Amino acid sequence: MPDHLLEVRNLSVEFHTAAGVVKAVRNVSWHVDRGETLAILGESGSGKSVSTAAILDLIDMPPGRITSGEIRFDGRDLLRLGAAERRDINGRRIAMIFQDPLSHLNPVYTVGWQIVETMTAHGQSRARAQAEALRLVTRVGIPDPAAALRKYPHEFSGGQRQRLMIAMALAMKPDVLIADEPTTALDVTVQAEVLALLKELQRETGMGVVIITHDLGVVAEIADRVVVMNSGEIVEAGNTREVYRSPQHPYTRKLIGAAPGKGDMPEPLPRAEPVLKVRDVVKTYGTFAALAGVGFDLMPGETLAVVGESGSGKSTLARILLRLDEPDAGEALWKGRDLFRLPPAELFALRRDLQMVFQDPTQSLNPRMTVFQLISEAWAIHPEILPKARWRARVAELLAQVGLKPEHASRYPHQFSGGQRQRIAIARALALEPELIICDEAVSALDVSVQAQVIELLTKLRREMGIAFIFIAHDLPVVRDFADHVMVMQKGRVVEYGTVRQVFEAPREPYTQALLAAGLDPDPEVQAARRAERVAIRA
Amino acid sequence: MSTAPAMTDGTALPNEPSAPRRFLRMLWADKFALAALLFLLLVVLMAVIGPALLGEVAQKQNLRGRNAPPFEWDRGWLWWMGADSLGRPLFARIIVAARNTMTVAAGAVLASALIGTTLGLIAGYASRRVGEAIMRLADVIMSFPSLLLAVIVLYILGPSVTNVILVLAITRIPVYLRTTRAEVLEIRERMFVSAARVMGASSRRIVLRHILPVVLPTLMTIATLDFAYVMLAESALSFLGIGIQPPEITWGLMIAQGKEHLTRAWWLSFWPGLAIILTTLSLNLLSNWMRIALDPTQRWRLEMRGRTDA
Amino acid sequence: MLTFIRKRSVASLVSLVGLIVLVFFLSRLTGDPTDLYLPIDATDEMRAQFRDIYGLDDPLIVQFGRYVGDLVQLDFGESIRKARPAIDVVLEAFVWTLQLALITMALVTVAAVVVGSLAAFRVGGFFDRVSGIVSLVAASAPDFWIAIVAIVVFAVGLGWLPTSGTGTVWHWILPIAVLFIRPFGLIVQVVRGSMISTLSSAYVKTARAKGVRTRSIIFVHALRNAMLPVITVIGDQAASLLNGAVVIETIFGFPGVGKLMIDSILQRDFTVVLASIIVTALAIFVMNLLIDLAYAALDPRIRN
Amino acid sequence: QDDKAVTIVLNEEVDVMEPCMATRSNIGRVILGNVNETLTELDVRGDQGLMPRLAESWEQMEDGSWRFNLRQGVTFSDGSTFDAQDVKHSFDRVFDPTITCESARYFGGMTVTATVVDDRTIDFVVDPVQPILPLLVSLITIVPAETPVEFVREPVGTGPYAVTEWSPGQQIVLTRRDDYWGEAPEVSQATYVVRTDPAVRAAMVEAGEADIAPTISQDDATNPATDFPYLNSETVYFRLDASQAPVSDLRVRQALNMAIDREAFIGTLVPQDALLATAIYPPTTQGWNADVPVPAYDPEGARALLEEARADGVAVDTPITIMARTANFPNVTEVMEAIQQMLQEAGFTVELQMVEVAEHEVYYSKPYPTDRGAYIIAAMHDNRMGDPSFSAYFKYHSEGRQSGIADPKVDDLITRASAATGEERNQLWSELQAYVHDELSADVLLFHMVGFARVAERIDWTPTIATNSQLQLSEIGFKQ
Ligand SMILES: Nc1ncnc2c1ncn2[C@@H]1O[C@H](COP(=O)(O)OP(=O)(O)OP(=O)(O)O)[C@@H](O)[C@H]1O
Ligand SMILES: Nc1ncnc2c1ncn2[C@@H]1O[C@H](COP(=O)(O)OP(=O)(O)OP(=O)(O)O)[C@@H](O)[C@H]1O
Ligand SMILES: [Mg+2]
Ligand SMILES: [Mg+2]
Repeated sequence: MPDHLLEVRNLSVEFHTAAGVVKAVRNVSWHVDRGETLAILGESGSGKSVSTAAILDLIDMPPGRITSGEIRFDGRDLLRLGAAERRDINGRRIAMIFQDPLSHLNPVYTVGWQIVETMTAHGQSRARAQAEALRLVTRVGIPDPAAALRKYPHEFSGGQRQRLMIAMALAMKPDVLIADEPTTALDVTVQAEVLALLKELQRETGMGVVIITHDLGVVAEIADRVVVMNSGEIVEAGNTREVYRSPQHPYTRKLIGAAPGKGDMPEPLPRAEPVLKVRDVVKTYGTFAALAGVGFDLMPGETLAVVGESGSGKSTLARILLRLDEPDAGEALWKGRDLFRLPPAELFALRRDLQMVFQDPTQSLNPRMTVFQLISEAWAIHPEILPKARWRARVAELLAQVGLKPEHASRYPHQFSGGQRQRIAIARALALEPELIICDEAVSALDVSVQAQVIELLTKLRREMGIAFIFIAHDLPVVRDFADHVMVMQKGRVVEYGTVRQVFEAPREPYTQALLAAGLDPDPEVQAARRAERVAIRA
Repeated sequence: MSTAPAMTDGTALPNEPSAPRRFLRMLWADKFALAALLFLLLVVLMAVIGPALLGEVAQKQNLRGRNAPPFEWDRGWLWWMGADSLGRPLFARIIVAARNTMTVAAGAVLASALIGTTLGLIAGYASRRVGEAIMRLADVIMSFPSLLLAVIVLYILGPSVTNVILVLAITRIPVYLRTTRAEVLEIRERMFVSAARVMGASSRRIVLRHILPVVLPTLMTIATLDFAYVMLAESALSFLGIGIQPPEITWGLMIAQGKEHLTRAWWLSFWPGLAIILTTLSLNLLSNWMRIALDPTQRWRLEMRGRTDA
Repeated sequence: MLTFIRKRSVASLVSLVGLIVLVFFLSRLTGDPTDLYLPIDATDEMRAQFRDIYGLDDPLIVQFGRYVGDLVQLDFGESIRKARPAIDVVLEAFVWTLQLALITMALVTVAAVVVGSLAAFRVGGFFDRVSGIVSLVAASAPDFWIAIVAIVVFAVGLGWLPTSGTGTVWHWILPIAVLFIRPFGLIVQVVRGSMISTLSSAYVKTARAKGVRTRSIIFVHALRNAMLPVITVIGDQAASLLNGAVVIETIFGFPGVGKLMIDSILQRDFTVVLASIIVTALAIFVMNLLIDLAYAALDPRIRN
Repeated sequence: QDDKAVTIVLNEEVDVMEPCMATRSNIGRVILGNVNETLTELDVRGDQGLMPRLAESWEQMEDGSWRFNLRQGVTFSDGSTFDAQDVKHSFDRVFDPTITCESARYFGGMTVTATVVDDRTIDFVVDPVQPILPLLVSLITIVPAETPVEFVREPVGTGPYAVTEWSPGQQIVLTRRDDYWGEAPEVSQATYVVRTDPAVRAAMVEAGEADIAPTISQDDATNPATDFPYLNSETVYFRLDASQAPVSDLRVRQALNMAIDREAFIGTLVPQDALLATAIYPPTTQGWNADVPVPAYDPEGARALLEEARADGVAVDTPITIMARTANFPNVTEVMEAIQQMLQEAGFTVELQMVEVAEHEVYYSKPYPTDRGAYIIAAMHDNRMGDPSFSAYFKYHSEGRQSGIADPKVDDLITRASAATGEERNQLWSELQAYVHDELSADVLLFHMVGFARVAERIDWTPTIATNSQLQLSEIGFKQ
């Protein structure tokens, strides 16, 4: 048998929980060769993250346990190596980009320090490491890289953090890069740049890449082979093109069929009196203007998609509308009342109407509460919504709606996968039956089948209950399917606003045009053709 | 609604056992904590029935048998720890003293922890100005010598058990206050707190349901160790004439009395000292156990152990 | 930061004034020093004369006015017991206390942080169990026990160290060792508890994925995140040391501020009581300020 | 040279080193007789009574005033010569109203006028006439005439030693003077350090860090070769307040005396060498009445007396509070607890309260609190001066600051005895002792206490009754 760069054989992982053993990964085998890209596709919670964590010795054992298998790298079984040897491989030979960038960055150290450490930990001199860090941060497209190195993780936007993680992982030019959803928070232009960067490195160093993603476009763009996972098992594996063309397993078929961006574009609602009028919102951090005068109208039951460059102030806008941050100027009239000037008591009364799904699901769930407690807290705060006797049933119902199981109610957040957590957060927002939900990348960590399901649910709620949405997303196909209006942001400003049709079919701004052009098609052949085109243009 | 995506056996969960059973199982898994709990129950039992049972014997003086050394079994089982400088059996005295000791220690620790934590939560979560004011108050308490406070209380209010508790509680407030506030400052910035605010949770709810549980384990560590501190400090106050007066006894007082004989009759202060150490040790083992048992991300440590032991 | 320090100093000054008022009036409620200072068989004339010299026969408010008037000129008054300016007496003692407190806390911090972190690294492991029991016993053992036993063993028995006193470096070893014990035990526990949670956070995983050494995962990545409650408790322990370590001062004949304060309280030597409270309060205020700055230095999220 | 240096470990901080405060034991132990000398001194080792020191002789004049002839060729450590002017200044300074000198307390109710006759002669006129003035002047330390009136920190005296270092809280060093008028003492240098913990003091001598620890605890005094007991002139007693029922009843006071088994304490909680007290001052005092018996332990008798009083309507069940000072003497709490139990067994209702010195003082000295109720003060009294007058007035005269009784016969006896001299004086004091004790049962006298000193083996020195308050380095010799 030829030796692969990295090979996982028969890997099984279980977790211990109060209720019993969870078999998260079962007899998984795959391999990746030098210069090759393997994509792992699969349902949220199917064991993608756990199986790759095993490679880097990151599973907490206990409660986790690797019950079978081997991981061959460089002719050795990693699972049999000592701690020191694995440490030497980690970061230098095999590097990882984590799914959840905020919690995976140490909050009390500057990002520059954290990137440099990757290199100094493997014996590089500090001076060289610093120069390299600057280069890396520049390459992943962080604005003002020198200053960025001195900032702390919480001062970056979601997409920026993700890029910092990428920079950190690439620091040692590893032989194998494991990227767990590396582009979920990136807008498509940046996503394209990052993917290009990965490819370039791959060409330079012959790096093998294992990319976990649910974005078929990304798969089409860079993967040579795919494996598809479902419930801890590999259900399908093969050449990217073949799998797309002729999927064998029903799950794979469903996945491909669920790819968004194919439906009809909704017709905009008739103009009515807006529920929310936002005008000239300004927010600065120090001298940096995160929002430089943003304004828009939102009608009842309308979905406004906010797309735009990573770091353009989308999350900031959401936080400010909910008064989690104080704006420096501007107004936001909710049914005629200015949210920014409401006294605390009235604000509390309004809270119920405005809900939010945060970009970072892990951090937004209290780690000490069970899923049941997390969701039912809504009713504990607003008892008028639901009598206590019905809580349990309603939690089960909500969980089912977002594609989780009722028995998950007694688990704690850390026992879920990234996508599962995001769904818990959505269920929580729905529990309050609000009038407006701000979704900050609420579906970006979901595999397309679940994503479709959630979008369908949201659409239904919107129809039936007239819930309005501010839908922050970078995934243009989803936006196309779900939104009425689109607002494009760049550098703290609204650069374009219009109906979905206007924006998608006749974008005016160059940035919007670039955004649309950078979108990836799930079909590998289409993508290959575009790639060829790009190369031709450059040449 | 279309069909929910199949969640397969891989992630399916059997029903969990009920909470009390789970805790008992976790307790069983940590034998140290179990022993600690049993010891504490014993101390409480001593405190409840000790004075009624042995109060008489513990006061019976016998100058001929003064400073009788321990482990002379022919004197009778009550004397196995030896006798104090008035010939009273130490064993009986330790049992009888448990009540006063526990009253004072638990009273002072609970009062200071309660007040300190409450103020700390307010200082950390309320407006800047209120927080500042509370912190500066803490500074004042922190730099007010406890002995002076004791003398003042003694003069104004006179000696009593309540006043000992009062003095000790006041002096211990700042630790809890400052620790709580420091933690709150950090925790309030966490995203799940923002999430709760978005849901419209009142400040009280946020503080009590979301912030307090995170701070609590640290406070418990401090509080359990404060037990020892308070038990020893209480004897220093008795020295001033505030609080417990002979012939009433506490472990702290027994230690203080034995101190003069330390080089000749070590057992006089050794046994009550040991009682204090064991009590603190038990409280701490229990609070360490609780820290793990109450933290869902750590709980597996106990649950797993229970399993492998079984 | 400068404005923060400035604002804070003003606030602390207010606390200090409050403290002085509180101590001044409350302490006078505890009796007249005349009877304590003069011998039992002192004559009435002597008593009257004594009260006159020290202004004890004026109404309290007048005495207070006079005190404050002198205080703003940095005159802390005369110690009745020592017949010297109170501030001289206090500063002399405070220098000792400060040294003792600083050295002890520095050692305690280093040792407790190391031991506590290592214990948290393998919860329930051998090191955790042993260090747990040792630190808990340390935190709850009566300190005079340890002090006397240490003298009997190391000074009298083995003759390695002097029993007590202040002359040489050797004289510092036993007092510091005994002082070390209680805060060590307490802080080990706090560090351990705090570290258990931080060691299981996601960024620790990142560090592991980067191939960072275990040592720096514990002491660099996790520790700094765990330090918030730890430095608070360190501050509290340091404050109690700054208030004086009475047992140590008594047993080892260390001329610190703790025993001075107790003697002055018991002897109603109010000027010394006030002067020492002012001095220690200032030290505690400065320390709390440093701690608050340390919070911000440790955790960028609470800087604002 | 160096092996003639000694280290002395004291139990109490030296707050001020002011010569006029030398009657305070913590100060006196360092400077009295070492740095500063007095005109006369009491012989505590032999039985020579009052001996000359800076005065060579003295006599009482016709008018009752006293003339002292001073020693010649004496110099102060600052080089100046000692003469009558210095003596006058020393006395004036003690009585100066701008400072509070403790030595003045012994001259309550007297005015002392010193007149310089010539360089070597000085007269004292005392009003009223004071028969024991030569004894009293043994309390006044002599300082140079140049000494300012306010307290000094560097005492200058005529003694065999001079203060060469004082680091407060750390140590005091006295160095032998070469130009001392008398015989040069053996000890060349003495270092004083303070340790408040008795076990540490004992350990220091044992470890060779100190040569003399004048007070160690009974428990530590285990080595007969180095540890010496000495009667320390302290007497433990219960002061009764006869103005308060039920203690106002004689039978109750007698019962209190009979209910305590004093013997039981000796050798247990109180050192073996302690004596049972029959007066408030030690047996070495002038006019000691050896016939006054120690009250017999008789709980039945006490109970009977109480019943008798009850029958007469005395409220004998009123709870009586014993107030004792914490750390007043070794084992004070235990002794009090034991006595409490003894009294309870005899039918008293007794509570015990241990209080700190300031609160103790509230009840101990007049004016007593008006709402004091029935109480007993446990206290310790020190009279090392060899004359009852230092105790009697304060403790028993109806005007006495700490007196619990008001009895005309007592008042009269005290007034007469204080003015009398010679055998008559002794007679009157004897009579007072018997009357107060046997007839009035004015208080409950317990023990003449014993202290223990630990002395390094190389040192030739034994403690005396004065060791509590004075430790003359010149008395220290070296073995071999
Ligand atoms: N500590 C744990 N305790 C119990 N179960 C766990 C734990 N960690 C993960 N799991 C379970 O293991 C399964 C696999 O999780 P994993 O994170 O690998 O999913 P994933 O495929 O990466 O999903 P996503 O795309 O949503 O990130 C999930 O069902 C999750 O519930
Ligand atoms: N606390 C802060 N301090 C300083 N700068 C901040 C802070 N929070 C956000 N910023 C900056 O504000 C800008 C907008 O951030 P925001 O999180 O709103 O971006 P975003 O549009 O949501 O981006 P993404 O799509 O990457 O999540 C970013 O450039 C970020 O660096
Ligand atoms: Mg995942
Ligand atoms: Mg964002």
